[in-house]
Amino acid sequence: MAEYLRPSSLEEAAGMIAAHGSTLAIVAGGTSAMRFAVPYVAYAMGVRGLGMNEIERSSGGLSLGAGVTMRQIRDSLPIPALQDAARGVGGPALQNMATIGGNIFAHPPNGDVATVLLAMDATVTFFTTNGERTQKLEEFYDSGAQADGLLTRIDCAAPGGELVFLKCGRQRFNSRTVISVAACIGLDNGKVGNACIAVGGAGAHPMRCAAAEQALIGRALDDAAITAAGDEAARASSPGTDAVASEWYRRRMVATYLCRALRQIAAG
Amino acid sequence: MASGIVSIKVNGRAEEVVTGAVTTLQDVLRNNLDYTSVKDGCSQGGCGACSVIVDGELRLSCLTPVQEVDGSEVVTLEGLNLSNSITALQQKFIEKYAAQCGFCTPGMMVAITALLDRNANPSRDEIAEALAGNICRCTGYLPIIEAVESIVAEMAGIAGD
Amino acid sequence: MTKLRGTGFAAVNYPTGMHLGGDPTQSLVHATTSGNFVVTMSSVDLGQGLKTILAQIAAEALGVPYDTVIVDTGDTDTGPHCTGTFASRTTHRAGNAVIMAAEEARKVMLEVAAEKLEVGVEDLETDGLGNIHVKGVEDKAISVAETAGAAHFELGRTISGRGIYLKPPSPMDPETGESDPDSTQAHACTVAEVEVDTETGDVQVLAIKSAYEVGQQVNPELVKGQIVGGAWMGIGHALQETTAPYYPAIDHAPRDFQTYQMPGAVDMPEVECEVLEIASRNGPFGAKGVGEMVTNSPIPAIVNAINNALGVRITQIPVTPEVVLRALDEKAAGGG
Amino acid sequence: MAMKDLKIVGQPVKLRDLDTHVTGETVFYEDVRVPRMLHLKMHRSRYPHARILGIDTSQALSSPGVVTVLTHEDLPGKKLYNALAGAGVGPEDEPVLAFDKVRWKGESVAAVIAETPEQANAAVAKIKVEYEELPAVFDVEEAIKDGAPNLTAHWPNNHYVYPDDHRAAQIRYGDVEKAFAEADHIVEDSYQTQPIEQAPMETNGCIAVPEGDGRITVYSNTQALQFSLDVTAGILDMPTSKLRFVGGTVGGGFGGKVDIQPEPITTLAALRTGRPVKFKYTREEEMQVSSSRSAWRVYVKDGVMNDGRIIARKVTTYQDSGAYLRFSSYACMKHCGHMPGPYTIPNVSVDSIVVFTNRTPSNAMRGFGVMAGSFALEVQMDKIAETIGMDPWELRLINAYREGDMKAHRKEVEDAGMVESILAAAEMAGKQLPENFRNMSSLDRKAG
Repeated sequence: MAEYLRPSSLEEAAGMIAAHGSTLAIVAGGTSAMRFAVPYVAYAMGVRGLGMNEIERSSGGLSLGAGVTMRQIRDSLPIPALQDAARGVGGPALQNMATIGGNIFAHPPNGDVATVLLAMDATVTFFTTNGERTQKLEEFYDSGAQADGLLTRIDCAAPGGELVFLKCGRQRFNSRTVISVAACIGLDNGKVGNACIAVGGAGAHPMRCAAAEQALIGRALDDAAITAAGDEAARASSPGTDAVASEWYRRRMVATYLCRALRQIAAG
Repeated sequence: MASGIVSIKVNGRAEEVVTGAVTTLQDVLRNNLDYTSVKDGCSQGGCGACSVIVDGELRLSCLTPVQEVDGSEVVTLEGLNLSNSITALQQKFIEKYAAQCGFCTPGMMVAITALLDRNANPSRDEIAEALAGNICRCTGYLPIIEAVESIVAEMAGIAGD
Repeated sequence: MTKLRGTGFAAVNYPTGMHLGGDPTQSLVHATTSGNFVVTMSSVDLGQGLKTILAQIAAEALGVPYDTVIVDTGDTDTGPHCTGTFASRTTHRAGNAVIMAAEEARKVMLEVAAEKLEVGVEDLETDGLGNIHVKGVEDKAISVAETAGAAHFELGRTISGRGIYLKPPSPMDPETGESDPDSTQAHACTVAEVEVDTETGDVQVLAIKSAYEVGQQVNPELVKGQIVGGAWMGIGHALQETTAPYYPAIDHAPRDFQTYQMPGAVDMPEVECEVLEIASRNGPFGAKGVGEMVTNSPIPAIVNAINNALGVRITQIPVTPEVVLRALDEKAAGGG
Repeated sequence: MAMKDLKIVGQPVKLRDLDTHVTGETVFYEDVRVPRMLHLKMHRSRYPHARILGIDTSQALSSPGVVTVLTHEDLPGKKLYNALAGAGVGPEDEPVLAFDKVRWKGESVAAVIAETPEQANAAVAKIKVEYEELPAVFDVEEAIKDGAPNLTAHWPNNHYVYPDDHRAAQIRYGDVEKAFAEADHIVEDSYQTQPIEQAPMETNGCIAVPEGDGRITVYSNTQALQFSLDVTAGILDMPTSKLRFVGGTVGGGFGGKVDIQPEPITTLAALRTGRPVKFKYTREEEMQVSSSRSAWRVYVKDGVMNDGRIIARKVTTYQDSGAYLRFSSYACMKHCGHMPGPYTIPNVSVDSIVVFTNRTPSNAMRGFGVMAGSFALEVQMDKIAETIGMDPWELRLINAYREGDMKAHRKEVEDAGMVESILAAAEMAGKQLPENFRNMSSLDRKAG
């Protein structure tokens, strides 16, 4: 059984991560780590005591401590897409525990909140033994989701357009994710000015979908453009098969749900 | 902090647990302290049968390291039984036949208590959503929802008097 | 987004008792000296309310108040044999065993009361409220408690009874299948209304309406509890539940409640039910069994409703969203 | 009609255990407090089909906290069992602990008994089993083909053998082939169900406690106490007088607790260690290892007249038993006897066949043997209605059995209520039926 470590500062936590490497599991809310990581490692490091649960707002943007829970997102954030994503994670007890930081590291197809954060072009900040390091969430995932320290903070600017999150699940609440989509679309004179599209459950981690974004930028948000974006997203997806849904179904739902999200935005 | 002594208050009583290794709150409550209302339905965070209240917040004790609740107040159904506020809810459960095998019931009682603490007048949909983390394999949920609706209506009636 | 609605129904029958019989259950009943009655069994209550209905049956057969009946079950050192709680058998088998034991105990109780009241046994009746009185003469009476005390302390008699119910085994003829497999049959007809999303394949059950014919109900609220709980499980079976999602392959078997799919509280539609009572000739007070068929009737009703909504013929369960979409694809391609 | 003059039967008295359910004071087997309790965890097969070349428990035995490890060599009695052997069902085909082969992924191989569950788990991982993987078969119709991988010599063709060497439980009533030739329509289809988990909220488990006088008390959540006691005594070759089973309050069953899986090995562990031993299935074991509801494949062929009368029904069913028999031969007979459903059909032929595949053995679940039959027949009834262009309600009412009708297994219908149930449901659904249908009853016709 893993030895339980309780760092009292970020420095101490970063030191423990550096010292124990892959033999250490980080326990924030515990909802994933306690089941999938802690039983297989020598050290479990609890970070709840480090706080990191502040929500700060500045000029429309947000700075979220990595320990902010799903419950806090539901209760305190004025961004419906994030609230919707948080609401879909487990039941009330789990939402009181699960953190936004944990969601970024969730095993696919989970990671609904992270999918929205990708569509918000969020950045993540790690506290390492060499100090703070900030990078785009997208880059973090693209570089293999390797953390060299403790994830402390997620920052995002105000959404650059209409932001919608949709989740495909088999139950209305507390459903394992089949796939999820988040789209942030800025319309400029009836044409798509900027598009930020993310898909969850369609690969090893939530991913931005540049091809779908390109299919929209500069075009009117009409049926043809929406269908094209859906098709691109499905093509770019490489989902897995599990007990809940097959690869075939997931790929199809990526297109279906992205189209629904975009139509919702088009309808205003 | 590294001493391995965890101090918690359970149902109003101060307790100390000595452990250096990861130990779940569920294990401590059920097996060290004999609070057997804390059921072990899955130990995976999937069924809600082990639900308890930590510092006023509903939690799954099976996924909570006891070290993470050091200094906290923990309430199990045994603790709720000590207050009068749950009696009316329990009576509604009995009236509505809202339990059959009874294994999920302690977790349900705790989850409903937490719901009513947050929202004294939940709608039917809010009640159903609040039960999303608590699985019942016997009743089909409807009698449970009806029991909660009925206690809500009764509370509203009392408040309106 | 297209959502299509459909209605379907199904009619089912369900046998009571283990197939082909040979599944006995025993019961012992005895009075305490203060007039309570202990029903001793080793039958198992799974939550369906076995202890409750056995107490009701015992109270009815003894003619004593329900609250004075204690059901002591669940210990093989003290309880006589029960084959087990399955096959919709316990109400019927254990219920009949309890009646037999209770009637024997009642006979002694009335004999003792007759001796105390100095009348004939045939002149006595119980009021179900704890008294035994002379028929038509309310005030010529003795309480059950006094009777029980007198039996023990004055007359040296035990107010007790033994009961068993056995449907003799009926082997199946290997060639023709000729046999007497069941004790009685219960019946149900369930109507399901569904809405199907043709883009996602999601099926939402909007309503379940059922008529159940279960013989005499021992406890109508417990019958309803089975019907509602069974409707939920039937919805799960019809749409979601499997341990082999890609059957016959064994891959991707669920390991937890996140991956084993069942409807949630909020996915549950209203369940309307009407219960008919056509007495079983051999059931306890005419009761049949209800615990199992409640899952059986919603399943084909839901599948028929989906087929009705979509104009396809799905013949497998669970009807997952993927099954729906593949059926629609096949239909669009001009297939069956 | 319902009985008159009942005082308490028929009344909605409250459920007896509810008072303690709502306070959490109900005592389930696991809530019994026992001092010095040990914990049992099972090492299980990783393969669906493999020959066992060797089992090495030495590292597990020296693992911290381990008291003992049990393999097939430690069994005092039989190595193979079937729970219904006492009722004459055989041959006994299932290893208590695997020895020559494993036949499904998750099969019990060796039990570790340790001071804590964590120590038992750690030792389970240290058991080394050398396997030679064998080809496996998962489809019922593939399994009974010539040349399919054979699971066991007990079942040379991977199917159960009924008396008189029949491969199926069968019904032969009237002459279906003649009737098919006379029928206006032939309606055929096949129906498939998948394995389903009973998923009681309380997983299977027990605590076996040595009492000092040579007896063992087993606190169990079995659905059948004496049955579990008898089977446990039989497997361990011990007198039944040495065992006491205590239970009766169970956290849900649905058929999932008639299996007698944890009790025998836990009782043996208590005998060997002289200490109380607990064996509780994890949720993952409950999902993967405990018996599921069988998958069924049902072929139905009906001969139907233009007026809606079904004059012949032929059913061929394959029940996917999984790797061992358990209660499948019983369920298949029940399935067979249930056909042709709640309808009076003068010519019926049924073959129901138990097939063995390399999957988790199946067993009882709510509606055992009947659920898949009802599913297949009632979806088939809609196909018949569509084929002949008849209202599906009328089709069922025309064919529903009446009191006194002869069933295919040659027993007269008693206590009939199918017609009344259909009519009541039609009314609830707002279905308008013609008057001659509305006036039907279960007493209105005796089949000639």
